[in-house]
Amino acid sequence: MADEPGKAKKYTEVIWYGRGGQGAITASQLVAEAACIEGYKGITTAPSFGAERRGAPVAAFLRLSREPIRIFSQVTDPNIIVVLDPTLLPILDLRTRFDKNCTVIVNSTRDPVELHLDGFRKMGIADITSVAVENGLTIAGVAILNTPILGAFVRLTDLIGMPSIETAIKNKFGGGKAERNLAAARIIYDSTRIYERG
Amino acid sequence: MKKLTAVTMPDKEYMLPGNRSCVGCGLSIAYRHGLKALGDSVILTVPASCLTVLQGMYPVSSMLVPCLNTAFETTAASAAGIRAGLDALGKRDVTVVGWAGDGGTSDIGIQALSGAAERNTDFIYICYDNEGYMNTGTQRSGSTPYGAVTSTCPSGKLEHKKDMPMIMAAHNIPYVATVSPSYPIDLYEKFTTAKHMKGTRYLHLLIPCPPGWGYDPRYTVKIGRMAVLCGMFDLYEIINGKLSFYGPSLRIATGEPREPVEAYIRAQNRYRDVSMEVVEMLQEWVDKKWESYKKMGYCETD
Amino acid sequence: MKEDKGPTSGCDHITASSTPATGEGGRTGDWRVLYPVISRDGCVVAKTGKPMCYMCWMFCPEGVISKTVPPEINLEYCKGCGICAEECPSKAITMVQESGE
Amino acid sequence: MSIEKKGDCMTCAEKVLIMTGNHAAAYAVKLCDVQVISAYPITPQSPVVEKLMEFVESGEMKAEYVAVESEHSAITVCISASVVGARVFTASCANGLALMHEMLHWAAGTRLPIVMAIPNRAVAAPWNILNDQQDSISQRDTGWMQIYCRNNQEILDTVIQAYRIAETVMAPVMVCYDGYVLSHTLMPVNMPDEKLVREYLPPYRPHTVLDPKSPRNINPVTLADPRMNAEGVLCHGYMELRSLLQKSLLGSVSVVAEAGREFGRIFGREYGIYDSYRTEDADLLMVSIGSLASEAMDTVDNMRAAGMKIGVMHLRLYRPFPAEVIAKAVRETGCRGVAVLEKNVSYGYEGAVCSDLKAALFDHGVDVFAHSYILGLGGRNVSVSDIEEALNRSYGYLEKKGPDRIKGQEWINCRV
Repeated sequence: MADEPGKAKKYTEVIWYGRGGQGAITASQLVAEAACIEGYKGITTAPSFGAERRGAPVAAFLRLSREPIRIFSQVTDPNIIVVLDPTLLPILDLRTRFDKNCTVIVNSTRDPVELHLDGFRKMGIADITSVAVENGLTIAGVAILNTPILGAFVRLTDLIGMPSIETAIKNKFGGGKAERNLAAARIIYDSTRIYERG
Repeated sequence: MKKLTAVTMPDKEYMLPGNRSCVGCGLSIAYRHGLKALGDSVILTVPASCLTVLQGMYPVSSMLVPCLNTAFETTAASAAGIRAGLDALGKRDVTVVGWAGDGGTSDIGIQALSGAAERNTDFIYICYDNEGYMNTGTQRSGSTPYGAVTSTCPSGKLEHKKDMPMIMAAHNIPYVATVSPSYPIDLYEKFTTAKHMKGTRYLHLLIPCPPGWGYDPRYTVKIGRMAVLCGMFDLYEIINGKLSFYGPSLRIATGEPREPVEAYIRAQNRYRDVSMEVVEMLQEWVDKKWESYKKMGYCETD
Repeated sequence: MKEDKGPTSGCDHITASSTPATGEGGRTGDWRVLYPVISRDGCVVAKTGKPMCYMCWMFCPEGVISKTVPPEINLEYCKGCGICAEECPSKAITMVQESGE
Repeated sequence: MSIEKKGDCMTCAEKVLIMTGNHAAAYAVKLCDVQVISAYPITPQSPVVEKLMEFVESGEMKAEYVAVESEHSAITVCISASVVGARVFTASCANGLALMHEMLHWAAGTRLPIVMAIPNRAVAAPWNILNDQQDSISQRDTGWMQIYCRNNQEILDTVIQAYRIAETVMAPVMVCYDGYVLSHTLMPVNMPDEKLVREYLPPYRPHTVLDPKSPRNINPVTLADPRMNAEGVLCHGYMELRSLLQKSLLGSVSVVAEAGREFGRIFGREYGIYDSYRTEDADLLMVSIGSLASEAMDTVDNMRAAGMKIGVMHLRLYRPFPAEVIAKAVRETGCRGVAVLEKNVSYGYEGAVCSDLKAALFDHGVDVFAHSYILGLGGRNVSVSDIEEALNRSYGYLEKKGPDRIKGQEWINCRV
């Protein structure tokens, strides 16, 4: 688990960042579905509250626990941060806002130093956009990143197994669409580069 | 079809005597015959109005039809709810009727009415227009005509009345008709036509009101006739967008001269102090209205 | 001493719901200042023996005039508006001052 | 009941689905075989009615859906459809609920068992679309019952119970849950079996029906004093009819308790008038309505770990106010003080729940202090530590005596 000694957190907390339409909220919900399949008793996920606009930065929050979750406040101190769109990184300023013990997952072709994200305990980087495009996951020319990024999430966090994620994806998308999403998620699972602090 | 006359109109009274309507009430005449035409399988909904008073206080009702009293601005919404409830319970044969005054229709109730008409809700809406808030002491409404004195325009109203039937016609509903209690046969027939149609049907009744308009109650029917003959109020129906005039209004449309409005105005105390200028303004309003009927092609004879 | 406030209401309604009856507003004939008198001889229907008029029945706001030959007026509820007299095509109805007693 | 019991149903195999609070409300409405739905969209309520529209259009639900032009019309449609004899549903919040205000009185005064879902939202001005409970609290005097929920399972279960309660008491019920906080948060929800719901909730039988076969004039002008009908029976005046509403509401606390108990028997999740968490031996009680009471459980765990004896009481039923039940429950904990945390203010005084609770404690001779804390207005984030701050402030008053225990209401995490 992502919890560090001395940081007595009851729940695993995740923030998903993306732009409206990229699928940050859906990605969080798919993990929630998968967690339900795996019998987690505590699962909550919500978008950042308020009006959402296409293109604008959005956030989704996820809490997971083997015990029921009783709080619904927005996550401010996450264990895991997922960034679907690398162009958000300068705005998000993760290094100054969040604890270095976080696990960070970024859609990018670069490495942590180039992204100015060195220093986080654990990082996973994958070229989600290319894989999404290669697998035909686009709507109106925009790459849909919500399913491929789950491959990286599973690989990095060890919270959910790939089979439950696959079931969640199949439940959400039917037929060939599900297959393309599954294929992309599997490719990312295998191709995610993992960086850990020494 | 056998021609309808007083003799062939149904005898059964749905409005019971000994009710609280004013002496010489024009609404009572329209209500009596309207209910006859609507028949037995009907549910009414009525907002705050003279009709609330006519229908009587708990626990006694002065009519043989069921009615739900509702808030001032809600007649059309209330009718929509009755319709939805009946449909959900499979009682599609019951006719739903909202019956409201001109304030309840053209002022506070226009939002709900416009919404229901846009949805083409299956009900009949009846606006009885006595040209002001007559139940509460004669205040002005959007339907009060130019020059008329009310308790909230003591020097006479400075705006012309709102053309509610045409506003409803602009909603493209299947049926819009204007009715006067001075022409009960026409009234009965239009109610009957409306009853046999589906969708939103709108009937606009000009109702002479002895206390509100200021005339001897015995003249209610006469005043109503004068309004039609001078062209202040016109009898027509619009079925699926096609307008046709009735009786005296048809004669005017086909070339008979209108009576001057002055006699109609001078017969009512609400216009007591109006100058000739106001009379001319009203005459001009009537003339222009008829000009526009012509331009719209309503006066063509075929 | 306890003031007598009258009897307790005895119905089982939880919603105000009225049932129909004539005379909801009381004996509205009491509102009348003038009362209508129909002249048997002057009435079109009585004169001709044909059921062809009934203008008084049609225009009565109260529904208190019968569709009979000749028409009869229920004076218990007639409010005395005089519309029947005004609309009678043969002027067979006259409005007469109530005695005041 | 407590949240930990979730999914422990002994009598039925329930499917667990991940859903928002809004969808939980919509699924409950479907399970209750509601016949007429009328609503007007407002954030954050819209997903409730969007989901219902989906059910109706797909034929999953046999209901008339009236897409009206305002909230005022939405509640009016529900009122008249209910008088005809249909089971009805609406949902609204914030300014939409305020627009309904007039008709809320009509609904209660006509004694109609309407159920309305309210994802609580702040009322303008200034504009704010986020959560607090000012909207439903502002409607507390309309004759509607109000039940508050702590999570999505409670929303689903409470809507089902609400119909049973409403149709027994013959009064309308608001099912209130925090907007966004619950309305837009997905969590696991056990889906009750529809056959069992039908067993729990018999078909609606109206007491007074609009029907051409028996013409009645409903809600006519009613005099102050009783009046005779045509058969010579003395019928109620306005005051008698209003008194009957009040009597029914006051007597409905046991109906709510019975509905919650019976729900537990059939579905394995029992509900009461209030919920308590670690209240035994508590010196201080945190009292609240809605999701705050859930979050406070985590706060209290932390504070208990630090040696502070604090418990949580969630007032599930707010109207009618279960004064006797609550006063007794507070007395039985043996606590010395109560901190009422709420997302509403009776402007010019204090939190509304606090005032009501104080009156109950006073009437029943429970000699503890009650402090009012306002927090989370207009969606201001409420963290476990915000709740802790309020509780710490009141904890400091436990040793004080007499008038020293009294203090004015305070706003938490408010920077003026």
